[in-house]
Amino acid sequence: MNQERGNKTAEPSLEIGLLGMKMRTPIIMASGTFGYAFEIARVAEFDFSQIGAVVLKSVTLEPRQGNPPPRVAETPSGMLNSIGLQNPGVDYVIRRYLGMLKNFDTNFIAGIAGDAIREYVECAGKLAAHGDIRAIEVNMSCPNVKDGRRFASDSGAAAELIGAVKKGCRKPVIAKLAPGTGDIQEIARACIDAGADALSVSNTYVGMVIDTHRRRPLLGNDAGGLSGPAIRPLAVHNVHLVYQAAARRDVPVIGCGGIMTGDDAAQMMIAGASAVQVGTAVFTNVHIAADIAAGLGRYLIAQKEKEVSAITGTLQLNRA
Amino acid sequence: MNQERGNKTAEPSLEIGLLGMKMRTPIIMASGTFGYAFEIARVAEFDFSQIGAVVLKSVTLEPRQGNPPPRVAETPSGMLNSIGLQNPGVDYVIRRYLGMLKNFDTNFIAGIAGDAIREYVECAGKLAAHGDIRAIEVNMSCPNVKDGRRFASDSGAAAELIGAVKKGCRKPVIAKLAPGTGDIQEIARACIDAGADALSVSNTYVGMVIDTHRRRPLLGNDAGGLSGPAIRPLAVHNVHLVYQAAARRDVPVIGCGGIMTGDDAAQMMIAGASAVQVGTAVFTNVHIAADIAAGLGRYLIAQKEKEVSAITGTLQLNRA
Amino acid sequence: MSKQKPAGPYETVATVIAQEPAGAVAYCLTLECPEIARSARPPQFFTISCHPLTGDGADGISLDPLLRRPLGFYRLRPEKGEFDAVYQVVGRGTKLLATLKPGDRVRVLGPLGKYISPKDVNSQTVLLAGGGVGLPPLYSLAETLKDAGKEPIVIAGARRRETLIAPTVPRKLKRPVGGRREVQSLEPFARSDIDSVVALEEPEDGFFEGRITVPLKEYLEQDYEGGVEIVACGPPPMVRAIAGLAGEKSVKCAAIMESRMGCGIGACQTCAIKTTSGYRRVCVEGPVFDSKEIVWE
Amino acid sequence: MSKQKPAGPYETVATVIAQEPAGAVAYCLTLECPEIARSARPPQFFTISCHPLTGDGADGISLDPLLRRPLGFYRLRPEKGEFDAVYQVVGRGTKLLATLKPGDRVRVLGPLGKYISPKDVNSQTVLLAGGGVGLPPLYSLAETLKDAGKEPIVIAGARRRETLIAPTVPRKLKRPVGGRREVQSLEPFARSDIDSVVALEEPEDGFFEGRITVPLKEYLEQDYEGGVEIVACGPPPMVRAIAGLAGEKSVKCAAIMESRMGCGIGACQTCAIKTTSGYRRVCVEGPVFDSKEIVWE
Ligand SMILES: Cc1cc2nc3c(=O)[nH]c(=O)nc-3n(C[C@H](O)[C@H](O)[C@H](O)COP(=O)(O)OP(=O)(O)OC[C@H]3O[C@@H](n4cnc5c(N)ncnc54)[C@H](O)[C@@H]3O)c2cc1C
Ligand SMILES: Cc1cc2nc3c(=O)[nH]c(=O)nc-3n(C[C@H](O)[C@H](O)[C@H](O)COP(=O)(O)OP(=O)(O)OC[C@H]3O[C@@H](n4cnc5c(N)ncnc54)[C@H](O)[C@@H]3O)c2cc1C
Ligand SMILES: Cc1cc2nc3c(=O)[nH]c(=O)nc-3n(C[C@H](O)[C@H](O)[C@H](O)COP(=O)(O)O)c2cc1C
Ligand SMILES: Cc1cc2nc3c(=O)[nH]c(=O)nc-3n(C[C@H](O)[C@H](O)[C@H](O)COP(=O)(O)O)c2cc1C
Ligand code: FES
Ligand code: FES
Repeated sequence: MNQERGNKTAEPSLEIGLLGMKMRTPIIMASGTFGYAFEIARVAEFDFSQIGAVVLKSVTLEPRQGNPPPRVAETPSGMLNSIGLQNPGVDYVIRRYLGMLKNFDTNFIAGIAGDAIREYVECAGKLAAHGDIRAIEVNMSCPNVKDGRRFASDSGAAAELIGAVKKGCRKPVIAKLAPGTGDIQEIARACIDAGADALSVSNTYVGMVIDTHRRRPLLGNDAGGLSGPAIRPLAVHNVHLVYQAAARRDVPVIGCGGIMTGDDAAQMMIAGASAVQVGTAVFTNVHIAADIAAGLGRYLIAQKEKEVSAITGTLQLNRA
Repeated sequence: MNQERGNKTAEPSLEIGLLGMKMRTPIIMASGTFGYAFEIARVAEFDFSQIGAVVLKSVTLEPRQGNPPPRVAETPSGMLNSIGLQNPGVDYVIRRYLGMLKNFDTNFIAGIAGDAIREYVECAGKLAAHGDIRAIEVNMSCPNVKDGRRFASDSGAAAELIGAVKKGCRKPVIAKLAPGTGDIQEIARACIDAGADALSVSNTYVGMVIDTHRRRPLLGNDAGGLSGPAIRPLAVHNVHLVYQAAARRDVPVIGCGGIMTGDDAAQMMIAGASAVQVGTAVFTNVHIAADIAAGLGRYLIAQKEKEVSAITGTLQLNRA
Repeated sequence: MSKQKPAGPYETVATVIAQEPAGAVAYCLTLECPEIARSARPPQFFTISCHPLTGDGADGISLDPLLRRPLGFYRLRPEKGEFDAVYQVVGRGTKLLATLKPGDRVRVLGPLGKYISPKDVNSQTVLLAGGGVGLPPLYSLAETLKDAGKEPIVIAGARRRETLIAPTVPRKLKRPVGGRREVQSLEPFARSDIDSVVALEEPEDGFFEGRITVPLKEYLEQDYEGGVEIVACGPPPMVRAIAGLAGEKSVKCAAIMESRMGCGIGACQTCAIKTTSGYRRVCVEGPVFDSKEIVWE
Repeated sequence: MSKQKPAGPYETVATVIAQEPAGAVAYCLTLECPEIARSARPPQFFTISCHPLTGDGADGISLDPLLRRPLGFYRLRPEKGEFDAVYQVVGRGTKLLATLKPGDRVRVLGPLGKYISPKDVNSQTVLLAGGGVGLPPLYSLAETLKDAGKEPIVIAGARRRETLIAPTVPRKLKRPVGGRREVQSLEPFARSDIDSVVALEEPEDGFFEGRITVPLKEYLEQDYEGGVEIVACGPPPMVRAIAGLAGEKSVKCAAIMESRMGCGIGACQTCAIKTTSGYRRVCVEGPVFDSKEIVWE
């Protein structure tokens, strides 16, 4: 089969292996912007074939009603969100949503969040037990809940959390880091030491938009997380930093932040990402994964590369 | 005089007092984007009347040649720069440039940078001795020089630096903080304790753009500092955080990051800034200060405020 | 129309056919997009990219502003594969929409949200009350109701005649109200032989004086054999006032709600508004809500 | 022209008068901007905002891309207060420029940088060598030199005839070169009765074959009574090749350099390029440099 394909066409392969998953592309839909997959799958002729995996919206042990609206503020080339982890709780999600996943031909990663380590662990255990969940992504850094950034800003707390989740679950664990909260390389190393199987870099950046007319923050929750192309240069830099820490340990990095095009995805991979996550861009085009995959494919042809994985971490510094 | 003006017109006043300077507007031209003032003053009919003050490009004790080009990479709604503090050194600047300042009707603040505390102190002493320099802004955070962020990321180092500069110079000292390097409130408090007379919040955010064709960073120096509207929501949030730490101590905050319009300036001031700095926006319009001032004036009229200083720190949180 | 459940929403590229001023403050945009034109049912909506796409690819030239804007349907022409949307310029996105010209291509997602199916409307008479850019979606809704044998009556409110989205014409009302038989009516509705009255805050001949609740009250004091209910669409304070009056009179009222959106399709929880049963998504559970369920803030 | 030093650069708003394709790969933009049209001297340049300004104010609608783009002057019409600039679509900014239409207003800053004053040119003959969008600025420069009594000769290089920025016409050279008297010449220069020859990498009748250095070498082998020097403008590798040849032949060569810019006016040190005397700003010390001083990387 594989050989046949290899002979038939000179098209480069976008396929990668990640955490035991076989992914048709390195493109992962980011947590929180793709719901539980069925919402967007309703779009006519929606096609999962260019989506390597989906991270489901972060789930908590108990239902959460989320933050008061407005929950979005547009910013130059980006947006702030303050959803506040609204979700119906892990049991409901498993009972009502996960059953649908088998209809969609891709890999699924569960996203989890919480306040206490115990919540994370219990949540991870329940989700990991589901046959269609291939890995657990630990959202260590939600800017929209009280104390939400603690696990991502203190390497001790980070290690404790990841270690606990890892112990309580038999599927691969991805630590999703947060930016702007101290030395990201140190946190990355702590997560790796604690057993993280991969690192997602990264979540949103905390920001605020003020409605000058009312002299109040535009968001109901005052501050929110900045995402979209505005943060791309920051995210690329952080991916590169974390890759320097993680590559030596053979832990894959998943790059995330502002990816809209194949070139953006290539930047992330060259900086060190084995795969990329796409969030906000879905709001501009639900079929964005296919466009990004096509762009990546064209890029590989131009670079005469046969495999997308060949570009990971190939950045050459000018000042090296 | 003042009374007469007060009677003649219902126009709100943009005048503020800051560090002993009387400023016609709260708009300060940020360091590094306005050179040593004479370059932009060459523009026909250039008008300083809407500029409250100018921070001159950061000066170092010895001349610096700066970083290899390219030194700018455009990013979505922003730009990275990696100038690397190119400047002819403090003695040359004093001898050749500062003499021209008296031709320009505004206040001047000297920006200083360095590697060792001794350099900063010596530089500050020389500049502060100049009659046309009203204050010293300490760039604690240049992302474009080796170890450039150390002073801004470690509250002990920050305090040591500011304390030393303060001791060595008889003019007010402004500490210019850097974002994304730990707990900005803690650094702010350390600077205040060490004697900072004001805080500028903040400098650029470290980022990277990769030229995928060559698989190299686009910037000659690999990484650079992100500025422009892309960072505005992050800067507004940081200004608000620092204001919470500084207001109690009566230390004014100067807001900086992505300001393009009067509304942007108002956001910063409502968040807690006594004055604002405008950098990248100058590249889109050298007369931008006049536009921002006009916008601020219209805003004050709409808000029925008589004095621009009345809006500083008036943010009401939704979740308070 | 077929009885099939409308197919899922479409993510596609539409072509601008025309763009014309609509009244003094708005624009009417005509898009060619057969998938959406054929499947949309009022008061569903769609989202549209602010920047036209570039010739060669799917991506726009500029990344700012980033998000798509939600708009309702004014007129649907399924047979031609076209539809019209009327919008007001309020911020940067709509300012950019106003620069679109025939031939430009835009990214659209729709139809989105719930629609009002005439067969689920129990009353024979439906008072469609609204203002501003809330009126155009009421037009396609009125047509649908009329086609299904219902009696739609439109009640509009505006500050001045000039701020109305459509011109007015004198019309003899089929169902006189408040002692008035001949009033100024909205031209598009009149052309479809649908009654409409307008309340202006600055009084003028042929118009009701005051807020929209003034004529609405008059209508609610009449008798309707087949029953009456309300659909409200317009600026939030107006919708709230209408809902309040409906509550007082115990008349059923559907409120068409607005909210800032991310995905538009139920995936992100961005568009939540507060209801008596918790946060609900305008893009999926709405835009139509029973006004009794809205927790006004 | 007056002998006064040109006034400082102007920051102002220009109006788009026209926009036409220039060859197969470029556009010619005509701007009305009397201040700049009257004070600009080749090969100075100006910077232009990518987005047109909105009707009501000074700010554009979109903040992306943010920076202005530097462009050279093709034709200056000081008496009409207009000038033309020719540009190639290479990225997002120039893509946006290509959407400008007559009546649009854009923010401009200029004229910027140093110019070549004919009286500082010691040689009687000046070989203006370049390619791509480097040719249009050489046009205004050639006119200036000719007006001052110098002999400008243009040498162009391109891959194919189709990638030239201007059409060619047969012309009898005033000063035959390499045994050729009649060649294909660039139409705008021919119209101004200025000699030009073109080298194409894909051979064709009436053209030199090969890189631009092929005809340049021929020219440099001739004798020039009043002396000869070179001005090079075009893609960096071409400028470098020209500079290299000039160095070999010990002919003075002015290289017009490009660099990414921030302010365009000397304040930010963004546009630095490496020279034998350290980093130099293209926007102030340039865009014209003595090619001997450039440290090519
Ligand atoms: C279901 C629905 C249907 C709508 N139908 C119409 C219509 O037919 N005609 C019309 O003129 N307007 C309609 N609106 C409102 C329209 O979407 C906003 O006026 C528009 O998004 C404003 O964009 P802007 O960029 O000009 O404003 P900005 O203030 O610059 O927008 C900033 C952000 O806020 C969002 N936003 C601002 N105002 C609103 C609002 N009132 N509702 C939702 N999002 C908003 C924008 O989409 C954008 O993301 C509808 C809104 C919804 C939710
Ligand atoms: C003094 C000078 C005169 C010029 N004259 C002309 C001219 O007459 N006609 C013409 O077509 N081009 C000219 N150029 C080049 C022109 O400025 C670039 O092609 C243009 O800026 C590309 O913008 P973009 O957004 O399409 O490309 P992008 O790659 O999207 O631009 C990204 C950023 O890089 C900058 N940039 C990219 N390429 C160049 C370049 N070659 N030089 C400088 N900055 C660049 C852009 O300005 C922008 O800030 C000149 C450049 C300089 C410095
Ligand atoms: C509306 C919205 C909701 C999000 N919710 C979550 C979430 O529940 N869990 C999580 O880990 N990340 C969440 N994120 C962050 C994204 O997964 C992603 O890390 C971030 O948006 C940066 O990527 P982008 O620029 O491609 O959007 C959310 C982002 C957005 C915009
Ligand atoms: C080209 C460039 C050069 C800069 N040089 C300096 C500098 O020398 N010293 C300094 O303190 N800040 C420097 N900055 C940072 C600005 O002063 C300002 O803090 C930052 O750009 C954020 O503001 P903005 O978004 O308005 O540009 C520079 C910024 C730019 C864009
Ligand atoms: S906008 Fe995403 S759920 Fe409604
Ligand atoms: S572009 Fe700012 S110095 Fe040249």
